[in-house]
Amino acid sequence: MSSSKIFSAAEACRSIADGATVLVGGFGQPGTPNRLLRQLLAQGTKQLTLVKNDASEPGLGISILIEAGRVAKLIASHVGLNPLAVALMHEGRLAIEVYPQGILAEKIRAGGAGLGGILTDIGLHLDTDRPAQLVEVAGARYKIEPALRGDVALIHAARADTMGNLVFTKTAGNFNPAMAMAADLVIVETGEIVPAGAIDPDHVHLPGAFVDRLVLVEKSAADYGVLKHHALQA
Amino acid sequence: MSSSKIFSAAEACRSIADGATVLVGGFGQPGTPNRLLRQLLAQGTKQLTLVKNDASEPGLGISILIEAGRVAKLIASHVGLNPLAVALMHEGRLAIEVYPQGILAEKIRAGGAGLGGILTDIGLHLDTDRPAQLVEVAGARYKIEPALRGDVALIHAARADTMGNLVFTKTAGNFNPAMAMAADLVIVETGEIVPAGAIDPDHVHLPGAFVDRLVLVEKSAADYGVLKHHALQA
Amino acid sequence: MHYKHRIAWRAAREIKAGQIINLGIGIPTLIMDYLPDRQQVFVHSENGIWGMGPRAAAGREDPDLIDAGAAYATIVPGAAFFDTLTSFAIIRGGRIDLAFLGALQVAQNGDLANWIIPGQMTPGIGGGMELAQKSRKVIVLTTHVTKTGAPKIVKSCSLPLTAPACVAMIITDRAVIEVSDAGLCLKELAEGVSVADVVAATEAPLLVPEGELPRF
Amino acid sequence: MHYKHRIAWRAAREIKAGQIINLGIGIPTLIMDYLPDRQQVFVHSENGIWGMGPRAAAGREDPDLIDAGAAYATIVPGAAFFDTLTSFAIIRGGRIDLAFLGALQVAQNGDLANWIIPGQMTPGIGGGMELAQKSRKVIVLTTHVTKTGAPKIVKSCSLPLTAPACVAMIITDRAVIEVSDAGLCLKELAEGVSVADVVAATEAPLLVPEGELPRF
Repeated sequence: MSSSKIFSAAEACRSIADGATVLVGGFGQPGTPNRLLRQLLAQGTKQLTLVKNDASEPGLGISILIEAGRVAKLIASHVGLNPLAVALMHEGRLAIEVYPQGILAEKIRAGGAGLGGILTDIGLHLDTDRPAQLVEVAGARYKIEPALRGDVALIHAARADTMGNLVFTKTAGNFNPAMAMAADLVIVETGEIVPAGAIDPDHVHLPGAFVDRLVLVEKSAADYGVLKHHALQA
Repeated sequence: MSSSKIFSAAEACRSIADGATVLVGGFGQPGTPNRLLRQLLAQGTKQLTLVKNDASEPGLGISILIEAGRVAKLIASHVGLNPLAVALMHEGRLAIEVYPQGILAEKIRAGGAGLGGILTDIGLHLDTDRPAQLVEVAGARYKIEPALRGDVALIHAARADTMGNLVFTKTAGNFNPAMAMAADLVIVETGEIVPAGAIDPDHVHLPGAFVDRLVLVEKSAADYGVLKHHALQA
Repeated sequence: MHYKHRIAWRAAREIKAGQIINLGIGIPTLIMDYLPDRQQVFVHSENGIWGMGPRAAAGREDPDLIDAGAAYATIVPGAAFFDTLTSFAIIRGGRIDLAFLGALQVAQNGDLANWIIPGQMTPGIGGGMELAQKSRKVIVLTTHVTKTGAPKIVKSCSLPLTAPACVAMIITDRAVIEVSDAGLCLKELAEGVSVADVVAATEAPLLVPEGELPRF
Repeated sequence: MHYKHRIAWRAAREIKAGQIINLGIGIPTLIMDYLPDRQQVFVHSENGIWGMGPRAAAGREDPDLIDAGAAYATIVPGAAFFDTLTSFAIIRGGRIDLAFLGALQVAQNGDLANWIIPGQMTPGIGGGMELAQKSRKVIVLTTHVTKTGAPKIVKSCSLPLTAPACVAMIITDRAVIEVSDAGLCLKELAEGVSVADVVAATEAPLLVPEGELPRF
């Protein structure tokens, strides 16, 4: 906890090194830290391992980094909405590792909560390229899923106070709370920063104890607006 | 989810059988479902395994069941504030199993989240009567802590809506959210039940999907008021 | 009625008052239009909603409120929002009464394959594996055969499984089939379809009860 | 000043602006009265507070707001409440900069024993084990010897450990001692206490620097 947590996007992201493992919030566009991702693109950071639920859609979210060849590896739950990412994968230019969605979230949470991992029976029937470590507990078989942490987490919150307490909204929470617990450096973009005490302490979704840097962003229509192709036609 | 979740204390607790494992919310008195515990006392339920952070204090919380000889085993994190429980333990009339506080919470959460357990390095140095199952993951040693579920969870919430969505307050949340995920039958006492839609969906601490029965309670001063011995003297 | 809507309409009749349901991508999302009583059925969406309503009307979209397929959504009174961790705790904790999922293949023992065609379609797993394995009841909604006419209801899945022995019922454009300990049991026929049509389009053996079958 | 308050006052001087601290039961709770700048130090309480304030004034208690020792508490502006899971994720995730804990014994390598005297005192573990093992820095606040005069700073703990090699500093009613790779190093003396007094009351060997030691 530094005496002021408020940074510009450039200041906040400057220390993100090539080759870093970066946890990125968001499920589709809601909760995706688009402004911080554009900063990574602008500053040229490369050889990244990104962890995000999905591969975003072309031109949006983490796809701007994937398209620019900055991503060596993507750890996700599905990439179906991004044909560019799938094509790069088939060309061998993007490594993709997929997990069941809730198990990916649990691996990240375990990292954040200082656990070594979790035991799960999901996907026990699968042969994957990842050799699974199996254990038997109370007569049942489980797969060990090791904890997953990032060097950095890029988070989008609806609102923050100056202490770094965060509030998420609607379906824009998704992976953000888990990821904000699980990185050495936690950078949060938000459209609104209010004074300490302005958020009811019972309404805080993630305490500022986890948050290192806050970036106030203007939410552009292109990155944060309604995507017409997912809307009903009038 | 039944069509109405609202029950009297007697109706809600009637199906709790002798020998049941019961998860009980609360850290000290805040968040402790005192009214539901008094119902268990009144209806004579016995040979219980209780899981609570602490043993409560004499005359309060779960201590009323311990004192009446209804508790065969207590799984807790500490029992220091209850000399009656400690005495019963030394007399061999109450089995007590203790875990580090956060690990107890994680075991319960694992049960609620459909996991087999967690891996932790807390207390690796200890010899306890419980033989630990050890594993090595990514070069580090961890103890397997199996998931813990209850037949029943007794929960105290500050407010609920008719759908069972719960709001906790201040330090009265504590173990309640984890326990409300981790039992086959989840019974919640609360001082206030509001119509569906009256709680902002972003302010719900635990979704009603986990909640089976709601009991509206009057919060008596004796069970829910300020305990003078923990207050500063005027 | 388009066949997808007929499947969704028939599927909605399997929902009981008070149930928590999850609607997978594709045909299952259409069930929203046929819910028996919206006050009594709570729709879970794995991206963080309990109490999801219909799709948002044109011009009424909220960029922060989507369903698991990225379409703009709405909520009903009494809904709750939560993060991915809580959402999948609901699923893996066994609180989903009924999940409707799509399929690439279903086997006669209820094995489900719907997430990957190796070397061809690799969108990833998403939430389907956990829904298939942990929901109290899984109903598959699918076309009876593939676009090239190959049967999707098979003796044994050739594709990697989403979850083993998880499917309780299959509703297709041609039939309603129950998965029982004795095997697949033909329960209903779509209008204009004969028992022989269904048997011919199904690789797995079908138990066909005597007498006239109900139509849907 | 009572010795407990002197220990707490001295301990507070170890806190840096911007740190997240946790105050264990006993003497550590007294630090709250001596915090350098309340706006710049955030106190974590394992029962679910980040931003705890002083104890509640008489008549101003809230039955739902206690500290980890069950005393009625207050909060400062910018505080957050959360459940036990989140609270211990903060601890085990390494977000506590500085934890002040009590002790039954501390060994020369920093081993801490403070949770059990087998067959005698068995209150249980509470949150101490996780705080001791995972806080970035642990400072022990304790009387230098037991009520019967036995040393608490020992070569090797005879009591079961809370956590191995976790203590960085020991502040007692007689001295401030640092745990270093070379062993225990005497850094400061309480008013009216001599080096010889401290060495005599300490079972573990002490490194004593040349020259006058600071007083507190």
